[in-house]
Amino acid sequence: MDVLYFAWVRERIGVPRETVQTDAETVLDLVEELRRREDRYEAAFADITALRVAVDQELTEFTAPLKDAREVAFFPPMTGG
Amino acid sequence: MDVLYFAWVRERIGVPRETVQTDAETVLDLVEELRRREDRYEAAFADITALRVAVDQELTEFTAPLKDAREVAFFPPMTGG
Amino acid sequence: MDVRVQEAPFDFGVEANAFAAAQSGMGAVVTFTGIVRDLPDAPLCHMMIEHYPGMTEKALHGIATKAHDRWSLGGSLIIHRFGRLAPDEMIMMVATASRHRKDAFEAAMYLMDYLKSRAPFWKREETAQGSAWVAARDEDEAALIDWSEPHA
Amino acid sequence: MDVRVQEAPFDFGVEANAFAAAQSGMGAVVTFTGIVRDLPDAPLCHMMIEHYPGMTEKALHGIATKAHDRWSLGGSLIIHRFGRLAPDEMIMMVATASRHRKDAFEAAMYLMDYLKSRAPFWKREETAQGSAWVAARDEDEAALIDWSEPHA
Repeated sequence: MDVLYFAWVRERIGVPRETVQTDAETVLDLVEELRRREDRYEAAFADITALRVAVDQELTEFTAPLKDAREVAFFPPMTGG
Repeated sequence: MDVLYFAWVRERIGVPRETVQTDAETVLDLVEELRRREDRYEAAFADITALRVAVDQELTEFTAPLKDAREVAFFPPMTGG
Repeated sequence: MDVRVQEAPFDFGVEANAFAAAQSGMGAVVTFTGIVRDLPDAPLCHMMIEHYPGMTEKALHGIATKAHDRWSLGGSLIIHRFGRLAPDEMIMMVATASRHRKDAFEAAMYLMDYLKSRAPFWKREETAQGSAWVAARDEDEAALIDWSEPHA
Repeated sequence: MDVRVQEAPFDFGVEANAFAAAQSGMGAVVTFTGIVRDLPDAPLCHMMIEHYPGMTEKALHGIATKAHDRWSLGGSLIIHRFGRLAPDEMIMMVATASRHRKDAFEAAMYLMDYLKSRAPFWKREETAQGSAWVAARDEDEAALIDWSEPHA
């Protein structure tokens, strides 16, 4: 699964995109799995209320299932316009 | 006193502007005075709820006094924009 | 606060760019432009716009002043034409600039609502079948009542 | 419905004129443009805008589609830049066209409110003192709740 990071999430994790081998069933499971890996993930995901997530380029909830997902993206609230 | 007419009020009365000698105390008095003059005024002022009035270039009510007024204008509801 | 009442056409894009460029520190610019629409039944030959010289400029300045009192605006522009206009020509435009989009949008809507029913312009549509004065719409008058009531 | 996500600058006035000219039978055109504002404390060197290629275009099309479902629109345009922008440069614009001004205004406000919090753009402001990501504002999120409630 491709995992993408944007804005300060990208800066904390240090890469814009990586491929992750995972059996996580939901977004939240994936977040917990990443947090256990390294401090930089822990720093990025410490407060998930400050984050948004998109699965296959659609905004969704952290409780969303990851079955068949090809691409998950994490980022702060958007500030376009 | 200068009396001005716009849009279909002007068309019914036949002139865009005229000078009127009057002692009318209010706009309504002036309207009644004009209506008694000729049919074309009666045709223009038959239904004053369909009209608007400005005294010295400020929108006002038909009950407004005419003391010291220099210019009175009658016209239909405005359709700018 | 820039108010222009003119017979000549204006270039919407050029005016919009010049207005935006003249702003300093304003992040939001809203424009509205009104265009002569063709008629559903008979093709429109042209539209004639009559106005009340002297009062028109005063009324538009008064409306703009009220908008500046009510919202935090960096600038505002009103251009309104009179005389003969062909279908698809631009009748008028307003522009507002503010630090925030909400103020710019609300002020532009306010300018339009007041301009529509309180500035002395009258439109007449001319077709091959004859000509008719455009009637004021009840909903335009109702829009003004909304602005006089306190908003949520 | 025209959506463009681009690094290159655009000419607001030229786009606004082209949009208005492309309309047929629409009497009302509303535009909004967002401009890079200087900062109150330290002068802004530039603004960097990051986005999510692929999702951005989808999200903007989705927002425009909802606006066309909700209001009677003859056309709509969204242009949004990404990359490095200098103070006073234009970040983005929207335009809407309708027969009536209320629809054009409401649809433009709706596009802006949704674009602001639902399209994947992130702004970073760079000054001589360093750089900082622009924080989302609670009132921008609150604006979306307003649209989901029935209006008077």
